[in-house]
Amino acid sequence: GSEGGPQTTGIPAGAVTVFAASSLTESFTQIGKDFEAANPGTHVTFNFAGSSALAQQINQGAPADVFASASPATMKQVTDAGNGDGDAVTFVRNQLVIAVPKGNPDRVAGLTDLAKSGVKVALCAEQVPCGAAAKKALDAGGVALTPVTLEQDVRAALSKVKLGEVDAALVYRTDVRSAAADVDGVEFPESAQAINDYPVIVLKEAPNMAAARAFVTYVLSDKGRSVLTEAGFQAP
Amino acid sequence: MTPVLDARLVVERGGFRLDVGLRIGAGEVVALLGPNGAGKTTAVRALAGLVALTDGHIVVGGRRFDDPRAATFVPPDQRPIGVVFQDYLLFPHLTALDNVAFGPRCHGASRPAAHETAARWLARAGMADLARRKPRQLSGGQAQRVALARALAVDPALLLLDEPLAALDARTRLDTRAQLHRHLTDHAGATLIVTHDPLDALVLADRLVIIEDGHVVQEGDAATITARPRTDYVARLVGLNLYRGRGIGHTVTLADGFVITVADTMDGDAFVAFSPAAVALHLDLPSGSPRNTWPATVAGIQRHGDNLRVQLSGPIGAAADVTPAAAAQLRLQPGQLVWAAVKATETRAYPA
Amino acid sequence: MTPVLDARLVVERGGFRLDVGLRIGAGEVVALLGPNGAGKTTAVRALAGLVALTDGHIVVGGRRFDDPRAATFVPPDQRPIGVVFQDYLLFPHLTALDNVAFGPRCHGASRPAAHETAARWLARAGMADLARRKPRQLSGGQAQRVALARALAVDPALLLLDEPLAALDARTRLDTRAQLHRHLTDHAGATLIVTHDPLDALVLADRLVIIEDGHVVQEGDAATITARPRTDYVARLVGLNLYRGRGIGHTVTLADGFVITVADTMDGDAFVAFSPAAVALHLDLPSGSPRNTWPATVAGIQRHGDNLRVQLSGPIGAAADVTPAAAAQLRLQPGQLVWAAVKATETRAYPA
Amino acid sequence: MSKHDNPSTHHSDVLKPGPPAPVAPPRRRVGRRAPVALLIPAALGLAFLVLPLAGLLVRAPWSTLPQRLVAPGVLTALRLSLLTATIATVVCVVLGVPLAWVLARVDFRGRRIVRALITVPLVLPPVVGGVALLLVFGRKGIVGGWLNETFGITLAFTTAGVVIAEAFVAMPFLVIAVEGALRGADERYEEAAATLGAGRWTTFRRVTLPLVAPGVAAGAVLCWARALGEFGATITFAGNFPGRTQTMPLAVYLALEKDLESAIVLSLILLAVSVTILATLRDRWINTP
Amino acid sequence: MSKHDNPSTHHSDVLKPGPPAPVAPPRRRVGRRAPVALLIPAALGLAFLVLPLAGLLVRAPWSTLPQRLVAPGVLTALRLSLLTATIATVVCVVLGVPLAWVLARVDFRGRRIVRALITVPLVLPPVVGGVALLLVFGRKGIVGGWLNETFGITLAFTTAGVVIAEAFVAMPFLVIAVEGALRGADERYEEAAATLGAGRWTTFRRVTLPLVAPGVAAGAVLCWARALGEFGATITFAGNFPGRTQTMPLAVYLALEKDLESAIVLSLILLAVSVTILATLRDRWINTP
Ligand SMILES: Nc1ncnc2c1ncn2[C@@H]1O[C@H](COP(=O)(O)OP(=O)(O)OP(=O)(O)O)[C@@H](O)[C@H]1O
Ligand SMILES: Nc1ncnc2c1ncn2[C@@H]1O[C@H](COP(=O)(O)OP(=O)(O)OP(=O)(O)O)[C@@H](O)[C@H]1O
Ligand SMILES: [Mg+2]
Ligand SMILES: [Mg+2]
Repeated sequence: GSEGGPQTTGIPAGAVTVFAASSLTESFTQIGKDFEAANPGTHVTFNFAGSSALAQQINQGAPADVFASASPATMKQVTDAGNGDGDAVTFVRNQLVIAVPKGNPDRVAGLTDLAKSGVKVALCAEQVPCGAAAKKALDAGGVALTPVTLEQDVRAALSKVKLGEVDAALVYRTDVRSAAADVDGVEFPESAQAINDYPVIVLKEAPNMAAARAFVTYVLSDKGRSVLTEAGFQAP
Repeated sequence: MTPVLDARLVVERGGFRLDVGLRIGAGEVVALLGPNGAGKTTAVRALAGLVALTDGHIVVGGRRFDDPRAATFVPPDQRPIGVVFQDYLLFPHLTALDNVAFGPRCHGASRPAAHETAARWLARAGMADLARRKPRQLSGGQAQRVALARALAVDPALLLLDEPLAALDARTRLDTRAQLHRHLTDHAGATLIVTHDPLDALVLADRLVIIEDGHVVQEGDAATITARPRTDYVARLVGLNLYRGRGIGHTVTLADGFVITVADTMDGDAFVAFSPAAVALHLDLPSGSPRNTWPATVAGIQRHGDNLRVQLSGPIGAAADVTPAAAAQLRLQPGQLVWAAVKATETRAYPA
Repeated sequence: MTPVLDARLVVERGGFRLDVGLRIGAGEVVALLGPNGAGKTTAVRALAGLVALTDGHIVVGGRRFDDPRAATFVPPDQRPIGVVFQDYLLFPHLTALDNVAFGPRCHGASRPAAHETAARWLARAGMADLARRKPRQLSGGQAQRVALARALAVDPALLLLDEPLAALDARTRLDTRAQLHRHLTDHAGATLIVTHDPLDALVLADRLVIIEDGHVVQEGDAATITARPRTDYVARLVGLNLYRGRGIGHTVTLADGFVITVADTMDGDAFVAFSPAAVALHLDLPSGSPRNTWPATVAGIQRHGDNLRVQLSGPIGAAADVTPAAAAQLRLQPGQLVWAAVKATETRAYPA
Repeated sequence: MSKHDNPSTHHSDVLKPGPPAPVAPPRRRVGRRAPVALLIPAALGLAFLVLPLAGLLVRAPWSTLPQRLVAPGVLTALRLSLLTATIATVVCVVLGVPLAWVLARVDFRGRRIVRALITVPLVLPPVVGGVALLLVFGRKGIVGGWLNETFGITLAFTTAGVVIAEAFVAMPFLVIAVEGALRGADERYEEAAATLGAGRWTTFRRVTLPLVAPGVAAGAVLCWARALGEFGATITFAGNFPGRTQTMPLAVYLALEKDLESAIVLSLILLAVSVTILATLRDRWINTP
Repeated sequence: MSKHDNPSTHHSDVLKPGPPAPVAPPRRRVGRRAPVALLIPAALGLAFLVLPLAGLLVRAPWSTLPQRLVAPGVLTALRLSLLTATIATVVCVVLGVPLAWVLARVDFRGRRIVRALITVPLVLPPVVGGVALLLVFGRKGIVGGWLNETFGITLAFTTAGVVIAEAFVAMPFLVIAVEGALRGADERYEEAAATLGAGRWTTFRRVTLPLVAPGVAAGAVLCWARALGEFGATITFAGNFPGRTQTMPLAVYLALEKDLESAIVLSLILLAVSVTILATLRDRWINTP
C-alpha cells in the first residue's frame, strides 16, 4: 500500500532512496540523473554496496524505497523476510566472459584453455553470483579446473587479471567493458548456460512508494535499458 | 589526655612481620629508629594507609582508621596525614611549586591560595628560586626539601617523615633541622620521624622508639636510651660497649663466663655498658685501680673524630678510643696483643 | 706518576654551570663535598658519560673519554667505570642477585661465574639472605647496599659513588664504611665519592675536593681543610666560626670594621677561625685575659651532643657551645644580651 | 633564616666566580651508535610498511590527478572522514580511558574475561561488526528500536551511525594501549597523591593521566587512524550515502568498481592528509609531558 | 664482618621475639572505591563494545549450531587463521619492536615523517592495502617480480601471502603501542645499564625490553587480534582458497553472501576461540614483569 508515504498522488515527487548493488554504480548513477530530469521534484539517493550487505540493511529496517540486487539469491533474502512489495522483476542479465590481459598473451580461446597447466585462473567463490554462474558454465562445458583463488566478487577477480596475478578470470561482460584499457574479454558458448539475473523490487516499507514505483518503471523503460546495455548488460 | 595517635601495627609481607605499638600525643614528636629492614618504612606506610594492617588498629584523633577485626579501613586520601617518602616521589610532570600546591588544592584551597601557600613553604625550605623547576631538574637534596615542603603544606594531624633529611648537605641539614624543629614545636598534631641520624632524633624528638626486625626493642626519652641501651643496635647508635649477663652483687657474669666488676649492685639479669673512651690499653698487665682487665687482640683501627677507635677481640669484644699519640706510643697495629682495662666506676649496670 | 683520572669538567645546563678540575691518582680516594645543588651529581654523570661536556676533557688511564674540542666522546658502556647512583636505579625487573650479576655478565663473564661473583659481593654487603628479592621488596638501606655491590662487582678503573651510604642505618653504615675502606685500600683504580657526611670523607678519602655552585672552593687533605676552612660551607662542615678580613700584625679587621685579635701575625687578606667551644659567654663584661670580647644577643639555642649550641647575633655572628650547667647558670634564653669572649690563642688566622 | 643564624659570616660573594655565561652552547650530539641488531630489523620493518605505499605512488595516474582531486564528492567525503574519525576518537578517549583505568587499577572478578571481551571488535570481521551494530542499534535493534520509539532517534544510516561504527571498531586500540601504559606507570606516585588528600578521581586527573599521556596519545593516534580507514562496519551500519555517510574508504570502494586508478588516487589523498596531520600533531603531542 | 668488629657483644637472639607465624593471613581487600566519574564512562564504554556481541548471540541459530560447527571448511579455516595470525604477530614483533625502539630512542632527521608514515597501513582501506601489496610483492610487482624471476617464489595466493597481508595491516599497532611504552619508560635505568658496561643491544635486550614488556604485550595483543580479523588485504593479496588462504574472516564474508546465520556462527566461533586464548594468555603475560 502507498499509505504513509509523503506522496499519495500518482505523480512522483520527493526523495527516493535506492539500494543498489555496487556493480550498478555507474549505470544507476546515470539513470538516477535521467530520472530526476524526467521527473522534476524528485531526488534520487543511492546506497551502493554489496548485495548481501544491502539485504541485511533492508531486513534491519533501513529507510530504503527500492532494492536492486546483483543476484536472485540476495533478493530472496529480502522477499523471504516479507520486505518486498509484490514480486521482484529482473531488469537486466549479465553474462560471463573470460577476462585475459590485454592482447591475450596465453591465447585463451575458450573454457578448455583454462584447464591447461600453467594457466592461473581466478574464479568467484560459489557463494557469490558470479561464482555460481561460473560453476554452471564449467559444468556445462565439462571442464574441470583448479583455480588459484575464489574471489569475493567480480571486481576482485578482474583486478587480479589487471595486475597480472592470474592469467584469466571468469567475470561479467560489464566488468570487462569498464576495464577495457587493461583487459580483453573472450566470449565462450557455455556462458549462455550461466546467465545471472539482476532483480529489482519496491520495498514494502518504502517511505516514498509512489516515487519508488516510478523509479522502477523508469529502470525497466527503454531509456533505462539503453543506459544499462550501454554498460554491457543484456536485456532480460 | 588521649594521644593523637594510638596504634598497634601488625603487617605481614613475605617472611617479614611487623608488630609495633605506637602512641603519640598532641604536639609530640617521636623518632622511629632501627637498622635497615627493621620495618620503619612499613610502619609509615601502614599509618598512611598505603598498606593494610593484618592485625591491630590505627586510631588518630579518636577516629578509627584501620581495624581488620572491625573491617574498618579509611583510605589514605581521607586520613589527615602528611608523608615524606624515603624516595621523595615528587610528581615528575609538575613543577616544584605545583608539587607543593597539590596538597592544599586537594584540601579545597583555590588555585591562587594554594600557590601562595606553596610559595611560602618553598621559601622556607630555601627553594624559592627553583619553584618553577621540574623534579628531574633538581639535585637530590633540593628534591628532598621540596618533598618536605609538600608534606608540611597540608598541615596534617599526623606527620610521617621517612628520613626527611638524609640527602641534605651538612649545612642545609642543620638549618632545615632547626627549622623543622621550630615547626614541630608549634605543630599541634603528632609527628613520627624515621631517621638514622642520632642527632636528628636528639634534636627533633621528644621520645625515641627503636625497632628491630619488626619489634620495639626500646622506647623512652633520649637521656634514658643514651644511658641505658638495651640492644646492640642501640649501643652502637649511642656509642657504648654493651654486655648482658647475670648480676650478683658488684659483678656481672656473661654467658661465656667472663666476669665484669661494676660499681652498682646488681641482682639477676643485667646489662653492663661502658664508653670506648673508658677503655685503657696497655702493653703489659696494668697494676692498680682498674678492676676489669683482660688480654685482647687488636682486630682493627679506624679514625674516629680526632681519636682512633680500636676494635678488640678476646674474651669479650670491645671498642676502645685512644688518642693518636697513645696509639703511636703503643705502636698499635692489627693482630697485636694488648691489655685492656676498664675501671668499675666507668661502667654502668642496669637490670635487663 | 700520571693520575688515573685527569679531568676538567665543564657542563652547562639551564642556568647552572659546572667547571671543576679533578685529578685522581692510582689507588687514591677523593671525596667530593659541597652543598645541595653544587654540581656533585652532575660531575659524576659527566665522568660516567651520561652527560656530555660542553668544554674541558676527561682522560682516564691515558684514554681520552670526552673532549668537545677534539669531538671525542666515549659512550658510558665503553668506560671502565662503576657508578652508585644517588637514587640507586636498581633494575626493577631483576632480583638483587641478577642486578649485581648484570655488570660481570656485560663484561663477558659466564652466567654461573657472574652469579658467583654477585653472590660474593652481596654476601659482603650483608645481603646474602635477600639475594632473590626484587628491588621493590627491599628497604631503602637494603637497596643501597645492593647498588653498592653492583658498582663494585665490575671492578672498575674509576669508581664513582654518589652518596653511597646515605640510606644506611648508623650501625650498618659503620660496618659498610669500614668494609668499603678496606676495599678501596686494595682498589688499584681511582675513586670519587660524593658524600655529605664529614666522617665518611675523613675515614674513606685521601683527599677532599669541595665544590660550591659548580666551582672548586677548597681542596686538600682532611687535616688542612679541618684546620683552615675557606668558605662558610666548609666552616660549617668542620664546625668552626669563620671570618674574612684584612690582617695587620696581630689583628684582622672585618669588612664591617669589627677587629679580631689573633695569636698569629697576619698581613693582607686573611681568614680567622675559632671553635664554638672557644667562645665563652658572660652576663657582664669579663675582665681578664680574653682579647676579644663583644656584646651579643642570643638568637637561638639548640642541643648539640651533650652541650648546647648558642647562636649569637651582634657585631659578628657566631656560634658558642656551653654546657647545660653553664646555660642554666646564665639563664640563657633567646633575645638575652650576653658578652662573648674568645681568647686570641684559641683563634687561628691564615691567609685568604 | 636570618643572616646570623649560622656560625660564620657570609662572604661567599667574595669567593664566588663571575655569573655563568648567559647563553648555553648548543648541546653536542653524543648519542651512542644504535646497534645493527636493532637497525636492520627496524629498516626491514619500515621498508615493509612503506614499500607498498611506493607501489601505489608509482601506479598513481599523476597526469590526471588534479582533475580527479576536484571531482565533486571527494572533498565532501574527505571532510566527513576527518570529522567522523575525530569525533569517534573523542568518544573513544572519553569512554575508553576510564575503561582502561578500571581494567588496570580495579581488582574485580571477571576482569580477565572483560579484558578479553574488549578485543571482540578487533577480531570480528568489520562487516559482521556492522551487522552486529545493526542488530543492536538498528531501527529494529534492541537499543535502536527503543531509541526510535521513545525519542524518534535513528542512528543507522546517519552521520552519527558512521561515528558509532568507527568508534566501535577503533575503541579497543585505545583501551588496550592505555591499559598497557597504565600498567607500566609507577603506582607509587598515585600513593603519594593519596597521602596528600587526593581522591581517586583527582589522582586520576592530576597524576595518573599526565603520567600516561604518551600512552594515551599513542592510543588516540591508533584510534584515529583506524577510524579514518574504517570501511566494513561503516558501509554496513551507516550505508553509503554521499555527503552523509560516505567516508573516503567508502568512496574508494566505489571507485574501485570503476577503475583501480581512481581508487588509488582517493587512497593517496586520504593518506596524504592523515600523514600530514599526524606529522604536525603527534610530535608535539607525544612530547608534552 | 667478624663477630668482634663492633663495640658490643651479640645477644640479639636473647632479645628477639619468637619467629613470625609461618603462614601469612589472606590480604584484606582495602581497595579504595573507584570514582563514579570513571566508572560510568567505563561501564558505557564496555556496554558499547559488548552489546553488539550480545546482538549476535541473540541472533545466532543455536539449534543448528552443532551441525554448522562441524561443517567441513570451518576447522581448516580456523586453524589457518590462528596459524597465520600468530606467525604475522611474530613477524611484527621481530621487525616492529626494533622499529619502535629506533623511533623512540634514536634522534634522526625525518623521524617525524617516518612516525607518520608508520600509520599508513592503518588509514589505507585494507582492500587498497592489498592492491598496494600486489603492486610490490605480486607476480609483476617491484619486489615480487624479482623474487619470481630469481627464485621462482610467488607470494600471492599462498599462505605466506596471508601472513604478509596480515602483518602489513597489523604491524602499525605494535609499533605505535611499543613506541608509546618506550617513551613512558624511565630512561635512567638504561643509563645505569650503560655504566655497567652494557652496550645498546644488551641494554635493549636485558633492561629496556623487560621494562616495557606490558607495552609489548599490549601491542602484540592488538596485533594478533587485528591479524585474526584481517579481511580486505588478505583476500586481495592472497586470494581465497580453502585450506591455503581462506581464513575465518574470508569464510565469514562468503557465508554472509548466503545467509546471515552461518556468518554469525562462524564469527562467534572465531570470537570464542580468540577470547579464550587471550583470556588465558594475557593475564599471565601482562603480569610477568
Ligand atoms: N614487598 C615486599 N615483600 C616482601 N618483603 C618486603 C617487601 N617490602 C619490604 N620488605 C621487607 O620488609 C622489611 C622491612 O622493610 P622496610 O622498608 O619497612 O624497612 P626500613 O626499616 O624502612 O629500612 P631502611 O632503613 O633500610 O629504609 C625488610 O626486610 C624488607 O626486605
Ligand atoms: N636537568 C636540569 N636542568 C637544569 N638544571 C639542572 C638539571 N639537573 C640539575 N640541575 C641543577 O644543577 C645543579 C647541580 O645539580 P646536582 O644534581 O649536580 O647537585 P648535587 O651537588 O648533586 O646536589 P645534592 O647534594 O642535592 O645531590 C642544581 O642546582 C640543579 O638544580
Ligand atoms: Mg625505609
Ligand atoms: Mg646529587
